[in-house]
This record gives sequence, C-alpha cells and structure tokens, in this order.
Amino acid sequence: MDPVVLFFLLGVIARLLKSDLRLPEAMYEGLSIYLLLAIGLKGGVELAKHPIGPLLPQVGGVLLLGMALPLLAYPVLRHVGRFGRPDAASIAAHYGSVSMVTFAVALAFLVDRGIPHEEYMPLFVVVLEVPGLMIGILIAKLGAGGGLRWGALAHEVFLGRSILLLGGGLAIGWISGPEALAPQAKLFFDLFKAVLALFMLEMGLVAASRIRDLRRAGLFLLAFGTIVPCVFAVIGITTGALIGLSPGGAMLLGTLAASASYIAAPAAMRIAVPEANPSLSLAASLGVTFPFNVVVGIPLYHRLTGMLHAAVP
Amino acid sequence: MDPVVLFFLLGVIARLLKSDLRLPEAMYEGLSIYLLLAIGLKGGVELAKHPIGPLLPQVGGVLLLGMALPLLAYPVLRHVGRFGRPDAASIAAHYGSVSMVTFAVALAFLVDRGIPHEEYMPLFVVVLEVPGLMIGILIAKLGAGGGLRWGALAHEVFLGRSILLLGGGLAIGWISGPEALAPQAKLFFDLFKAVLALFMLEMGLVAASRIRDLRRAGLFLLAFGTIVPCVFAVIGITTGALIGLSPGGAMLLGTLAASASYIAAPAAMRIAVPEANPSLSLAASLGVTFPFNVVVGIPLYHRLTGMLHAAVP
Amino acid sequence: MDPVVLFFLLGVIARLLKSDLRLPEAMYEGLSIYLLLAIGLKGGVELAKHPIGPLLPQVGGVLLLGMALPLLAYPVLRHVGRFGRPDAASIAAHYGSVSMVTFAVALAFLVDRGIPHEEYMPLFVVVLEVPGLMIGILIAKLGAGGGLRWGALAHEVFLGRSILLLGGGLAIGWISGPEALAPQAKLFFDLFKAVLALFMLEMGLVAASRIRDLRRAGLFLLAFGTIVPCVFAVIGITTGALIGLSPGGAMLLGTLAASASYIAAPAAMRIAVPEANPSLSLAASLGVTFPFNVVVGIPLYHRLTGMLHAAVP
Amino acid sequence: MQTHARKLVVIITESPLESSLVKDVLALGAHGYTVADVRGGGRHGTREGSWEADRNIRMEVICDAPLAESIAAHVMQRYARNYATTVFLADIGVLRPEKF
Amino acid sequence: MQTHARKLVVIITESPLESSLVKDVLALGAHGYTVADVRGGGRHGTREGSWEADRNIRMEVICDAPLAESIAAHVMQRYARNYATTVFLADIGVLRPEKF
Amino acid sequence: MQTHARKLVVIITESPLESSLVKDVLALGAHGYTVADVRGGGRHGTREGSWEADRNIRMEVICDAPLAESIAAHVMQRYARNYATTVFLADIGVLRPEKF
Ligand SMILES: Nc1ncnc2c1ncn2[C@@H]1O[C@H](COP(=O)(O)O)[C@@H](O)[C@H]1O
Ligand SMILES: Nc1ncnc2c1ncn2[C@@H]1O[C@H](COP(=O)(O)O)[C@@H](O)[C@H]1O
Ligand SMILES: Nc1ncnc2c1ncn2[C@@H]1O[C@H](COP(=O)(O)O)[C@@H](O)[C@H]1O
Ligand code: NA
Ligand code: NA
Ligand code: NA
Repeated sequence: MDPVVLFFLLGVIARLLKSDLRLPEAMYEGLSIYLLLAIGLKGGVELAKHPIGPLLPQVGGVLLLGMALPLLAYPVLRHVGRFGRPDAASIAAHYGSVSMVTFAVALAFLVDRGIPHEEYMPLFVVVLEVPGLMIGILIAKLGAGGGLRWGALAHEVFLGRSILLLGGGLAIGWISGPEALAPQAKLFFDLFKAVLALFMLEMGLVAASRIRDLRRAGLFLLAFGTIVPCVFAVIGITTGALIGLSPGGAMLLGTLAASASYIAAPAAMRIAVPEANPSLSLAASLGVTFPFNVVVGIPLYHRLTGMLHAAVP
Repeated sequence: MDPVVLFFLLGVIARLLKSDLRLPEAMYEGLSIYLLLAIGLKGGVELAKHPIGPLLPQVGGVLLLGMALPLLAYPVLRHVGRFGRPDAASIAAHYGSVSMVTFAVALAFLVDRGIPHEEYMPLFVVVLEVPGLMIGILIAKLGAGGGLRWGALAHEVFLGRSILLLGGGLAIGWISGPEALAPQAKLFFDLFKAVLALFMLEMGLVAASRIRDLRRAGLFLLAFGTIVPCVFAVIGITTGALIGLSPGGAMLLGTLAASASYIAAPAAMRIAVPEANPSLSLAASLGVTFPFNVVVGIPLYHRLTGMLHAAVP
Repeated sequence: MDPVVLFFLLGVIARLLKSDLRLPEAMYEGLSIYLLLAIGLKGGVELAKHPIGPLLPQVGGVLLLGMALPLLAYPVLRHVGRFGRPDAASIAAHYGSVSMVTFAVALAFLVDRGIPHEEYMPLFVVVLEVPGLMIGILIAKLGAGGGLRWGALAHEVFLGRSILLLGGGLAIGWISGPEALAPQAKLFFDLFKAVLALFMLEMGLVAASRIRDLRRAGLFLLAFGTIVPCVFAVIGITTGALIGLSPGGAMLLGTLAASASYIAAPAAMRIAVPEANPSLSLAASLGVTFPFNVVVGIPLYHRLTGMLHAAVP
Repeated sequence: MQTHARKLVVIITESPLESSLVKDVLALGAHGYTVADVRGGGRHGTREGSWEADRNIRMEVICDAPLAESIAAHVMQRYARNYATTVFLADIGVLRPEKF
Repeated sequence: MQTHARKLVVIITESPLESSLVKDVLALGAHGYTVADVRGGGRHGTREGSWEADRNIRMEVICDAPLAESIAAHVMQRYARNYATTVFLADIGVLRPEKF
Repeated sequence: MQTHARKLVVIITESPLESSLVKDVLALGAHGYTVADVRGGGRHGTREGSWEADRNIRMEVICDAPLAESIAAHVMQRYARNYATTVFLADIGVLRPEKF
C-alpha cells in the first residue's frame, strides 16, 4: 500500500483510539496552501508548453461534466434519500465539486507507476470546481423564496482560497515557464509527495472524527458516498476518453468526478444555503467518500479506465 | 562545535539576554511532529531489512534497562534529595524515560563522523520510553491512597503524541520499505539535520527559561541532573555491549539512558501524579540535563563507549 | 518577470479583490525566521573564507551611510511633508533602516543572472540596520521633553528578532564554516528562493491592505516613497563603489539603502516614539516603497549601477 | 475615578460570520469591537476547530443599553436560526463615556 | 426585548484539563461551553505557554445560578488543590432562557 | 457556597505593551493576570493582526475595587493617549477571597 495511504490510516487509527494527536491549525493551513500552489504551478508549467487553442474543446467538455454531476446527484438525494431541498442541494454541490487532495493522491499514484497523463490536468480541476458549486446553489435557491446575492456568491466561489491559489499557481507557472521556475522546483515539486503524506495524516484525523456524525446520518449516506463516486468515475472516465484524453488523463478526470469537496463547498454552502445542515454533507464527503476514494477508489478507477478507455471510439 | 549545538546556544543566549525571540507554537509543534515521524520512518525502513526474530532478545534487554532506570533514580531522589514521594516518583519517571531530541543530536553526531550503528535504533526509543513512565507512576501510586485509573494512564502513555508518531513512523517505514518511501526521503531524511537545527533554537529558548525555576530548586537538582546522566550512560552503554550492539549502537543506547523526558513524561505525570510539582522535574530535565547532554554529554559518552565497549566480553 | 515578483502580485491581487486568503500568522513568522537565518548563515559561511581585517574600512563606510540616510530624510519630511517632529523622525528611521525581504529579492535577482557580488553582504545588513533606528530615535527625542530610556531602546534595537536571527546566523555560519554546514545547506540554501516566493505572497497581501491607509496619508507619501528610494539607491551604489565593492555588491548596498524597514523599525518606534502615528510610516514603507522596489526599483538600480560604478574612480 | 455604566454584548458564533458581523455591528452604531478565536460545544454539537467548518469566534461589543439591545436582537433574528449562536449581555463600567 | 438572568462561570486553568473539564461540566448539566487559549500568571508562577506544560485555557459556561454553584464547587474540589486554577462568576442576561 | 465580590478589570490594547502591562499590574499589587490574543477595531482603525504592528491583546485582572481603580487609572494615564486602548470593569464573584 502506498505510504501516502498509510499516513492517512495512521491518522484514522490515532483518532479512533482517541489519541490527542493534532496537527496545529497553522500547519494544516500551511500544508494546504503549499499543495494548492504546487499543483497549480506544475499544471501551469506544462500549460506553457502547449498551444491553448486545441485545449478549448476539452475545457468545454469538462465544463459540461461539471454542470451535469450535481444535477444527477440532486434527484437521488431528494427522492431516494428523502432530504429536504436545502440539504439535497448542499450535498449535491459537494459531490459536483472536487477534492484537491484526492486528485493529488491519484496524481502520485500515476507518477509512481510511470503512467503518462496530460500534465495540464490541474486546469481541469478549476474548470470542474466552479460549476459544481454554482449549480448546487442554483438548485437550492430556485423555488425557495428569498433573493440570491449573486455578487457575494461569485466572490465566495471564485475568490475562495482553493480556486485562488490553484488558479494563481497555474497563472504563475504559465507566465514563468519551466526555466524561471527551476529554483522553485526543489520545494514545490521534489517535496510534493512527502508534504502530501503529512497532509494525509491530518486528513485521517479529521475524516475519522466525522464518523460519529455519520452514525446519526444513517445508512443512506454511506451507500450514497460509495456508490455515487463509482458512477461519477465511470462518467468522468468516459468523458475523458470522449474529449481525447490519454488513459492516465481520463483516469484523473474520473477521480475528480468521483471526489467530493470538503473545503470550498462547505464554506460556499454555509453562506448560500444556511438552512442546510453542514454536518450531513461533511460526514458524507469527508467521512465516507474521501477515505473510500483514497483507499479503494483510486486503484479501482485505474482498472475501470483500462476497460472503458479502449471501448470509447 | 556542531552547528546544531550552536543553534541551541543561540536560543539560550537570546533568552538570557531577554530577547523577545519566540518560535510560534505551531512551528514548534510542526517541527516536533516532523522529527518524530522522520526518526520513526528511518528506523522502520531499516527494520524492514532485518529479520525480526534475532532482535527480540535485544528488545528484552532494553525493556529491562527501561524498568531499572527509574527504580535506581527513585531512592536517590527520596533519600538524598529528600523529596516527597510524588515529586521523587515524578522526577524518576522523567529520567527513566527518554528525550527524542537528545537522541536525534547523538544520531547526527554519529552520522557526521561516519560511525556505523544499528539503524533500527528508533525501535529501542519506543521500548525504553514506555516502562520508564509506567514504573514512575507505579511508584507514586503504590502506598499512596486513592485508586489508579490504569486505563487512562495506558492511554496517556501509549497514545501520547511521541509514541504514536514514532511508532506510526516505524510501522509505515517497515510496511513500505525503502523503495516505496524514496519520494518521501527528500523531505524526511535529507532535510533532517537542518530541521533539527531549527528545533534546537527553540529548545535553547525553552531550556534557558527554566533556569529561574532551577535556582529555586537548588543545588541538589543541579548535581542530580548532571551526575545521574553519566551513571545512566555507563549502564546504557554496558547494556548495549551486552546485548550485542555495535559501539555506535551502544553509544546511542547510553545516550538514551542518560537523557530525560520533557514532553511525554510531564504530560503523563501531570495526570497521574497531580500532587507532584511540575516545575521541579522540568527544571531538572530541561534546564540541566538536556543542555548538559547536548553540549558535554554526547561527546563524553562517545569516549566512554570507546573504553567500555571493548571491556565487555 | 521573476516568479518571486509574480507571487507578490498574486497576493496584491487577492487582497484587492477582497479574497479571504490569509497565510496563518505562525506560517508567516516561521518563514521570516527561516529567511533571516538563511541569509545570516550564507553570509557567515562566506565571511569564514575572508580575513576580517580588510573588511573593517568597508564596515566603517557602511556605518556612515547608515547614519547619513535618516538625517537626509528627516528635513524633507519635516519641511516639505510638514509632518510633526515625532512622525518625521519615525518615518526617517524607517527609511534609514532596511528591508530584509527587499535584500533577498535583489540577491535572487543577481544569482539568477549570474552576477558576482560580495557574498558576505549580509554583514552589512546588520551594520546598516542599527544606526538608522538609533538616529531616528535620537532625532525624535532631542528637543522633545521627557527622558529617553536608552537601555530599553538598545535592547529593542539589538535584540529585536531581525538583528538577533541575522546576527546569530552570521555567527553560526562563521564559526562552523562551509563543511560543517553542508547538511544544513539543503534546507537553508537550496530551498531559499522558493520559501522567499511563499513569503512574497504574504507580503503582497499585507502591502495591498496598506493602500487604504495611504489614501488618507496623501500624495506626499506616495512621492516620498518612490523618489527617496531612488536617491538613496544612488547614494548607496556610490558608497559601495567608493569602499571597493564589486558592481554586484554596490547594487546590493544601493538596494539596501533604498529599502525601508517594516518589521524592526515599527516595533522600535512604537516604543521609542509612541506619539508617532504608526499607520503613516507603514503605509509608506510597506504600501509604497516595498512594492516599488520589488517591481520597479531592483531592475532600475541594476541599470544605475552600470552607469555609476564605472564613474567612481 | 468615576465609571460610567455600559453594556457588554458577547456573541459566540461560527467563524465564517465574522466579517458580516463586524459590518452589521458597526452599521448599527457601535464604535468598536473585539474578536477572539474560541472553540466550544452546544446545541449544534461540538465545534472544536478540528475542521475549517467547525471554528467559533467570540465577539465583544461595548455600547449603551439601547444599542446593546438592538445588536442582540439583530443577531438573534439574522443569524441564530441557521447558525450556532450564543448571545449574552453584561453590565460593565467604562472610564471614557464618550468612547462607547 | 427582555433578558433573563443567568450566571457566567469562568474557569482559567491548565490546558491538559480541558477534555476532563468539558466532560465534568456537561455531566453536571450544562448545555454548552466555550474555551479559549490564554496565558497568565498567578500563585503557580508564570504560565506563558513557552512550553507545552505551561499553557492555560479559559472556559466559559452560561447556566442558572444553582448549576453555576455546583460547577464552581466541583472545580474547586477536584482541580484547584493540585492545578493552577482560577474560578469566577458573573451575572449576565441571556435572550433565550430555554437554551441555558 | 459563598462568593466574595471582586472587580474584573479588562484591558484591550496593542500587543507590544504586554510585558510592560504585566510588570505594571503586578507592581500595583495584583496577584495574577490572564492574557489572550484578540483582534478588533475602534477609534484607531482596524487591528486585524494582518501585520505584526496590528495585533491586540486582552488582559483580565481580578482584584478588589480600590486596586481595580488604580490599575484602570494607571493604564489610562500611561498608555491610553498614544496607544489603541480600551478598559472596562465588571463586578464578579470569587470563591477564594484571599487569592485575589
Ligand atoms: N451554555 C453555554 N455556555 C457557554 N458557551 C456556550 C453555551 N452554549 C453554547 N455555547 C457556545 O455557543 C456556540 C454555539 O452554541 P449552540 O448554538 O448551542 O451550538 C457553542 O459552540 C459554544 O461555543
Ligand atoms: N488575579 C488574577 N486575575 C486574572 N487571572 C488570574 C489571577 N490569578 C490567577 N489568574 C489566572 O489563573 C491561572 C492560575 O492561577 P494560579 O493558580 O494563581 O497560578 C493563572 O495562570 C492566570 O492565568
Ligand atoms: N466599543 C468597543 N467594543 C469592544 N471593543 C472595543 C470597542 N472599542 C474599541 N475596542 C477594542 O479596543 C481596541 C482599541 O480601541 P481604539 O483605541 O478605539 O482603537 C480596538 O482595536 C478593539 O479591539
Ligand atoms: Na465530484
Ligand atoms: Na533516561
Ligand atoms: Na534604507
């Protein structure tokens, strides 16, 4: 098993055994700033090597994917899960959006196995994150009385820490190009996987602490949090193949589709849909889907890609 | 003098001159999490190269050493130092347990000089830490009225941050092995000594701030904090030679025996023996023994090893 | 444009767009401790390669420069800017003192272009910082009633974090020499530029948040904060040439002269000259001069050096 | 030395509301405010700051009694329904009545 | 708007006691609590947080007068002898009496 | 259980004053103090801790009424003119009168 996953399990075990181990909040924040910038820079450097024109149809395809996912999740939550409109919309937005750390683990999975993939994939993270949040908010507000402060929301979505650092890193990497960024590479690229391991320790602590909320939320969320990622992965991998990504790239897009947000979405939903209960969506995305993806999902999606990618004409 | 020691002295000087230099608490915690994991991972990777069977007798020897040390320290504290039972037991537990940073400095000392040693020594750190704490608590409670909440205590001892991270690192290193951990090596192994230097700056600041407490505690603790480590080092080196460690390994075991805890022990003792005055034990372990070991002790124990190791049959 | 500057601009943009991006305070402090130590160590290692004797006249020249700068700035602030004595003295002290990060950016500028320079320049940072603060305090207090607590002030100036870490790093580097510090190099030297980039992100956030104060302070400070650095740069470059520095060294001295303090000076002035309004001096040094130097000044001073250095006999 | 009676309004609530609360409180007429990071537990479960979504702040506002009432009422009406919120008031004395 | 009289119990003590205090306070019947990290000094010397062993917390509990008394008495009896501890009570007003 | 009336003095001011305030307060006769890091806003603008120069602390001192008065007066006279400062007093009850 990958050491990155072992660090995650160490965190889970520590919390389940009620150890008082805690990463200081500033360290957690510092590590996440580092990861977002590093992923962005890496993607930007690769983007600088490609002409942008041919990428535009791919961006369009990913945008459509991002809008489709929450629209698929919502009716399941509303009618099968029997959640009220605000909770269903909020959870849908979490699953329409993405988890950066899941993406990083999948990236490390491919790099370790030497599997090639489009290096500019971080661009698609941004493209996928935004519509997920937007559609989730729209669903919650349409039909519900009360005006929607679009300005505040666009601000929350586009200027939230995740998009800003990832997008900023992309831009800096793109403008600077590989040579100018060489002195940065030792920190941002060479140390990436080890910093990810430290971050996964924290993720383990946090994910385990969500398990209690889960017990209250019941069986439906457990099923939802494991089945939906698999379905979304299939949709994402197929989309990737259709827009011409390599198997590695399609697998990454599938993982992104399968992942659920637990940083950007909770913050945006708390402001846009305050009536939604935040512990439901976090229990599902952080307590179920994140561990599932990291331990079971990523190797599974890799296999699925092997079967699906060749099947797409 | 080793730069690591110079960083320590810079911290001591800064505090004695009443500079307001302070490492932020989160940075201190982050550095200590790093050091514990790095030491554990390194040991685990080496452990993966050895069959476990032949190590078991060595583990047994170190366990016995760990139980003997606090039992030796206690009567001295009680009868020569004239401390009450709680204080004597608490200080004995501090000296029965170990200091991770002292171990790290001794490790760096050997690496710098190219002196070979058993690379799986971090295993013995865990084995030595636990019985020291347990025996200390037992002494305090036996005879004293009032029940002992063993559950809470075992929890405190085994699931305290130090043991958990060190043991977790050992396990991850052992399961993963050297190849899988190669991408982690750049952070956890190559940067180790420099991070240790930063940590030593903080240790200097903290150790110097304990000197005031020491003045109140008097001459006995000063003598205790310098003589006992030398005696314990001799016992540790001899034990190391007897259980078949190389001179480098025996010197590390001696340093571990000579070192006194100032992280795990204070936390455990505050809960197990609340009547004990925590500033006494910290003044001794942090204000006397830590600086003594780092500046004088480690080179001394290295010499002692030269004399003792050959003498053991 | 250098990635380091792009990180700065990312911070500025994030703040102007009112993003909630913030580096945790502990991270900011940790990064600044790292930068100060790294610069000091680097300088100290180089100092170890030189005999000290021949440097003394250079040190003398830099000391004179440090005393001249605030004395030049004060009358301009008092009579052109029409500030009261406390504010004029406080701002003069900020501009008489130096900005470590500006120095680090200029250093990276030279290293990137392979331009040689005296590697012991960090020594001059210390030599330039102290007289600037001292003279500023003296101006404020002379003539103003009320005694001056010299002890407390010398303490504040010499034992402030900046001087202590920079000086401590210099001393450790000097005592240890290049070989003993080799294991530290991977953290302190190889990662330097990337850590600087992270720090510049924070500087961008903070500098942009000072712009509001600037609006209240008016046009004079805007002019002062851009013209004075250019004049001081010319004086610094010329001084550098006169005391025999290489063009690269003279350019660094010019940049130091042109830079204004925003860490040591605000802290010292708040205690020495409490009547001065701290937001005026910070708006100028952090809101105007720092961005100006980083974006426009450093390339400009590099050109100026080309013209001036040859002209000095 | 004479002290002047004022009210201290204390609001303990979810961190993301900070900037919005500051705006509201100043708009209602307060001259200042003080905020600290805290953790806690109550009807909405444990908010120990173990995740970004679980952080609390504690805001103090010193003001006269009528303003204290309107701040408390505003917070109850706008935030207390959907957000973990605790509000209490205390009688205090200040030295510079014109400041608060 | 009417406020209802309640007590605020404030406990300042050593950090390692936090989880134990939370358990005790809830067991005694409090509906919530708020904790902040602080530093300080008193009879047990300076506790400036310069070392892990030297950290203080400040816990606030809002409750009715009888519960306030029993919380204060419990803390005094269980912790105050061996741990650096300060306890005080204040009169406050709350808006939702059923909550506290 | 009987409580004894004391005063709580709360001082909110700029962080660099902390060590100086601690010295003053103990010199005036207080037996202890508690300090927390806070942020805030008031007459001197927003002090959100976004820069080293912009940090606030909040100090609490429990003492008898005359000492509370002299602490408050001293702080007003020595610091309030040039530094961002807020001081208020509250009535509280303590359990161990000899301690404060
Ligand atoms: N009885 C109480 N005493 C002190 N603080 C409380 C109390 N009840 C709630 N709180 C605080 O207010 C926050 C929100 O309360 P609640 O809405 O009850 O979850 C909690 O997270 C606590 O920090
Ligand atoms: N008079 C006081 N005013 C405010 N806080 C106090 C006072 N005395 C003690 N404290 C706080 O209570 C903690 C424990 O007090 P003590 O047991 O007296 O050392 C101290 O570290 C302070 O944080
Ligand atoms: N009305 C108020 N309520 C609560 N805190 C205040 C108030 N006014 C000022 N403060 C605090 O006191 C500090 C200094 O106040 P000032 O001197 O008015 O800028 C501010 O930064 C706030 O933290
Ligand atoms: Na998704
Ligand atoms: Na020992
Ligand atoms: Na200057």
